[in-house]
Amino acid sequence: MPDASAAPAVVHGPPTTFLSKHVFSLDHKVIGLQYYTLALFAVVIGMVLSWLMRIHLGWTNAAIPGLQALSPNGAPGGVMTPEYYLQLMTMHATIMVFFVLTTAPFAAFGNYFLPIQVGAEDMPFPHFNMMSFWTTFTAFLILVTAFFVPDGPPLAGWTSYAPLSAIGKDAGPGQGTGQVIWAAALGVFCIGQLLGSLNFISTVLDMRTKGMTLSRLPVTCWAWFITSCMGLTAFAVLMPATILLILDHVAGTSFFVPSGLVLNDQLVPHSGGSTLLWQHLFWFFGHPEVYIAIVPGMGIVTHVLTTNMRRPMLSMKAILYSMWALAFLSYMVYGHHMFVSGMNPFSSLVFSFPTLMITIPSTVVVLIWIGSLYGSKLRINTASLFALGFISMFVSGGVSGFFLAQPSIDIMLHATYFVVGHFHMVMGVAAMFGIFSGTYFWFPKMTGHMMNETIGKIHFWLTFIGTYCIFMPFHYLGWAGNVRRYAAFTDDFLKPLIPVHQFITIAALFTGAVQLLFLYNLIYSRFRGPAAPANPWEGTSLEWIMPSPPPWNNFGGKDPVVYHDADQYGVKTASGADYIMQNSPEQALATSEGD
Amino acid sequence: MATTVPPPKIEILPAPDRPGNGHVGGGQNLIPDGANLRVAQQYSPPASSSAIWVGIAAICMSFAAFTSALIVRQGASNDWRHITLPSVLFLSTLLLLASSVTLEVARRRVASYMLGTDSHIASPRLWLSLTLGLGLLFVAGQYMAWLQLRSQGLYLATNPNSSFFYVFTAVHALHVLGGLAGLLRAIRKLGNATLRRSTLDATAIYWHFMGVLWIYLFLLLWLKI
Amino acid sequence: MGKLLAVTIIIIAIASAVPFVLHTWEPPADISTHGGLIDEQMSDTMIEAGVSFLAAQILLGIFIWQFSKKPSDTGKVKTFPGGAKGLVIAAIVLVGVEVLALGAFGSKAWAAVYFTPPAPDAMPVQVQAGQFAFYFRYPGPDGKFGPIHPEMINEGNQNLFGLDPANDVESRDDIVTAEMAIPVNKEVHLLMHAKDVSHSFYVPALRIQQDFVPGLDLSVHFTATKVGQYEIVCTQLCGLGHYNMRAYLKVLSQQDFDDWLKKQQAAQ
Amino acid sequence: MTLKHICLAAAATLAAVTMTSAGPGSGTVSGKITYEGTPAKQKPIDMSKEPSCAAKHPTPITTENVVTGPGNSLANVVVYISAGAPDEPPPSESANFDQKGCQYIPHVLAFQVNQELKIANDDQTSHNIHPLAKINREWNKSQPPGTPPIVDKYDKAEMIPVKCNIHPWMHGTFAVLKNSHYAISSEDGSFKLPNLPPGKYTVTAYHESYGEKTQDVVISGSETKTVSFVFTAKPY
Repeated sequence: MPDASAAPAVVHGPPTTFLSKHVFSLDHKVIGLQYYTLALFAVVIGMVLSWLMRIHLGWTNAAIPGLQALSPNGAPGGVMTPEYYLQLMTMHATIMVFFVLTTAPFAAFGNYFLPIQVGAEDMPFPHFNMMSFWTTFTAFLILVTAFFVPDGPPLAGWTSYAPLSAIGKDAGPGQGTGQVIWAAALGVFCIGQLLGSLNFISTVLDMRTKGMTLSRLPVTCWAWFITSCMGLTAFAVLMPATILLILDHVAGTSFFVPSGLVLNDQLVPHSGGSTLLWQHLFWFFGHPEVYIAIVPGMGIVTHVLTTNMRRPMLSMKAILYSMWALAFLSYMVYGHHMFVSGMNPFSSLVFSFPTLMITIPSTVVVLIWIGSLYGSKLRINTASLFALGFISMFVSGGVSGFFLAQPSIDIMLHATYFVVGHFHMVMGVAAMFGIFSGTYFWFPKMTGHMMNETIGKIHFWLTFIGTYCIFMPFHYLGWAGNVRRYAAFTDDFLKPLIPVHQFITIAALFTGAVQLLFLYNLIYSRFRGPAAPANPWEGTSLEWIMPSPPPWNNFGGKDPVVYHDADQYGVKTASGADYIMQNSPEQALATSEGD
Repeated sequence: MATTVPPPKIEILPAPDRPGNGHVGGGQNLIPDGANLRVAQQYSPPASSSAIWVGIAAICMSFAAFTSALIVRQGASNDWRHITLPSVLFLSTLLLLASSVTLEVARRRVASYMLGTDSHIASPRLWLSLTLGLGLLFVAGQYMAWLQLRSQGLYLATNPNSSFFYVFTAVHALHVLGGLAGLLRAIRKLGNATLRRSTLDATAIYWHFMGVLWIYLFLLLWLKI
Repeated sequence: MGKLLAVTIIIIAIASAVPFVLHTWEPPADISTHGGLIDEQMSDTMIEAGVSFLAAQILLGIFIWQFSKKPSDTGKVKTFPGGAKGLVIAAIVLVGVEVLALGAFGSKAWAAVYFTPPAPDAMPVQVQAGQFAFYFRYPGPDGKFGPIHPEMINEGNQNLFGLDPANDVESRDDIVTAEMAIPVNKEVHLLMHAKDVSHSFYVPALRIQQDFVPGLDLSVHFTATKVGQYEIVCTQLCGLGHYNMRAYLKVLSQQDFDDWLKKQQAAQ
Repeated sequence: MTLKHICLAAAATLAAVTMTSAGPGSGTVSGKITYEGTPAKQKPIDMSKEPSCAAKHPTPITTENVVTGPGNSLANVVVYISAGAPDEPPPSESANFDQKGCQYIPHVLAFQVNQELKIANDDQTSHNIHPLAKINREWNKSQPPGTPPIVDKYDKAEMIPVKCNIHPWMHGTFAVLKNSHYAISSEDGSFKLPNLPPGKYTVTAYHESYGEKTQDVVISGSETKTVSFVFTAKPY
């Protein structure tokens, strides 16, 4: 059993100055909020970029007012140039994947609630934790500077396939300085996430309070733990890749650029590099990254649902093992991104089967969720609505995996909007719903104020319907062979599809605008929302035993002692409550379940 | 110095039954469990001693990626020219290995100091500083190796083998510098009697790992696979 | 509100499935000999995926409808009959069998495309992808492609393949075109060369998509079975003109093809 | 007398000077550009990738890097005074470069250092203008249909190959020159450099495929000197 006296390696006192309280804080809670704010900034930028892209795709030669001021070369007279479209696309993807989907559900909520839920005063290495945020923040700044260099951001997409990404400015606008900035930003980002993962893992391993055995950890902790294990290995592989890419740019090495390439009738001064090397390194990171984005969401949704269903999941073990299986498989399947990349066709098959296998753990999780709904006393609130929406989105995005996992079908659907629809549904929207669910669920704890439920519900309904209107049609487009990453649709077989794009654009503008409700709710409730009780949702895990918001040292200096797992819902107790907090020695009289 | 260290009140704590807590590396053969040690009653959380392995795992992943890059790149085309490694590398390798030995000695001295059998803080500090010095010499050696290559006209971009050589040695040297920072920290903490066994152990594990990693890289670059 | 959510989910699920059922948006009709297997595979997968999609969404809807808590509800929570074990086993067995079947049949389709060598009498055509156009080369009467000299590539004078007819005899009769023409019902062996960055060769009607890998010349082979004009598009992000990178594929009768080739040769 | 007046006066005198130099006391260099040997056959350009442009050319246009006329005459040769004449301020009117039917018009555009350069897109498709400048700043801008012309200028003399990154066959040349004494040989290979004040000059003829040739010439008073250039053409 873990030792209760395990204190952080660096015990830090209460913050004294404004700087140490809000800026360079060692407090995991403040750092969590900092991550959340960063993600909020990033997601706004990313969303505006997607708006611009959508408008361009719907009405290619339409002048977008004000865009010329933003980028005279990118949008002469407000009409977006093809390269500017690709540059916006690259930045949209990079910002969303790294600075929203990785930071919000993992770094933000994880930082805030992981130490609390294991009953610790803080993470073992608060200084690393602080560095982790500020490195990530620096990475974000570096990335954004790409907008302000002469040729603008890179246009090679978030996958930045070599040699397009490695040759330099001759390959296209933004492929010089912009691409180097991009690579540098990612390299720095990796450092931040490695430090974070290190902290997360040792928090779970070593900082658990008395009685908090591994089997009693709330599912969210497991999700964050699994995610940090993936992050530790994935980002450790991306960083070398970015280093080599930068060297190809600035040092004239040839890691990724083969011989005999010709641009502008000039031989490219590189030789002997391997094009596929980048793809292998990138996707070895890239596929786990997808799960880094979604697994925390699965944890949050499970946590929110158990609380609101007033009953434990049918089998928490099944969910945990499934998440582990996902994490494990994610390293064996990255090749399915390269079916048509000229890999040995046999290896395509080798990668295809584990990819198909991924559907098994995913299905297990979904079935456990749905099965647990049966006979529950489901409470409908914004948090649970988004959690249920997550399940629906996860299913919708998941089934398209059936197609893309098969090389033979990938021949038709690779690099089409079918893929775009697939990953937006499953790692974009689903993860977002996880973030929303977590926000509505934990906001009272984080700020001490309740969020406005009415606005929250409106926000859910419009977002839920809106996102389906955006991303379902993507699948139809892909099915008809609509190629992705096109700045305009000039091909005869694509022209008939433009109306669909216009529909999507309208839906996107609408759904994006709806998010202003969320922003308003967030800001308004932060200051004007009614005061939140310690345990508004009648939850059992340790974050609910402390006041809202928690004091700087979480449990007021004395470590809680844990007697139960976090799933003591739907039980009969002397006090008449249908749940038992993890830290209460009280035993259930008899589970009120039939069996 | 030693006199400034207040002899703390001794109370025996049971060593908790989980990994870490000064039971890593050379720990066991120094201190029997539950022994009456100055350190035992304020062992650090084991966080550092398990985190160090987590960190090492991450570093291993990175160099695994580098290695696969090397293998793929080598097979990618026939422009691979094997470079003969600068002779100074053999020396710096020895230096790094020696530093591991001196660090182990230092750890024993620290232990015996904490045991109270040796009341002089000077000797452990000396051995730690020795390790630090050897580490610095190693980095200097790497730098000299680069100079030797330059003098042969082998630069970063000259051929893939030299590219990888510079990348590997540079990245490894950075990690070594990190280890040196750790050693400095340990020396400082030893000075003001706040050094925890687990801190020193973690630093030592990391430092030995640097040695192992270097041997691996050295062979990778030396054996013309 | 739970009931409303239940209804919404079910409606959305069904509405989403409708276009696939009605074939509102379809890939262009298959004109290749190997495409049949792929189409079969796609429709099989569509059925399995569609069923599991609808099943999951509707089940989700039903349970939300049934069990979203009414204020009055003070009853006990019940457990799903069969419990977790049933569900897990169902998931593993059903989905397991499903994906294994898919995988097995899928590999058959894949093998048909990639594991069969081109016929010895297949007609060789070389395609070079560059920013941002495809160019094609036919070996000419001597049946040999002249070597490519990258340093001699000059788009200004349309020496697109960097040929050196002055020194390479094979190059002199090579026929370079900007559109691809092939005879119907004759196997074509397509040799793929990338001039600058990664590109891809995608002809939906032909059920062919293959990347160009710089520094690594790949090849695909196929047989077109229907005369007509089709589009070749690039599907691998290759730069600012990516969206505009395309060429036309003309499938002609043997007679028309020979005439076309003569005409092109005259124009060289 | 305000500053304005001074400027006006200065301008007037300057104008006067140029007038006189352009007057009867000035000579002319004229001549013909020819080639020997067999030039490479100009290949037809297949624009099928860009249907909107292909439609504009019922008979496919050919490449323009070697344009010849009757009697071995060579067109599109830039003839200019490379030495002997003083650098001149740029004229006020702009040099216009059009993209019509996925073709650069003119194929060779000569203009002066710091002279305004206007690039227009008359097509229904996006173009990407990429002047491969070595001495000047290299840039690369796309121009969607219906957008205003790109306006730019070059501050150093240079022969700049121009290409469209979207349509690989579109190639042209910018000849950025120090003074106004230049001409581009016409279909019949003839050119004419008028208004040369007396002096010793170096005449340079530049052809995008055949490189450049120079000759010295002395102008004394109002005479017309004939200078001819012969380039050697290669079949491949």
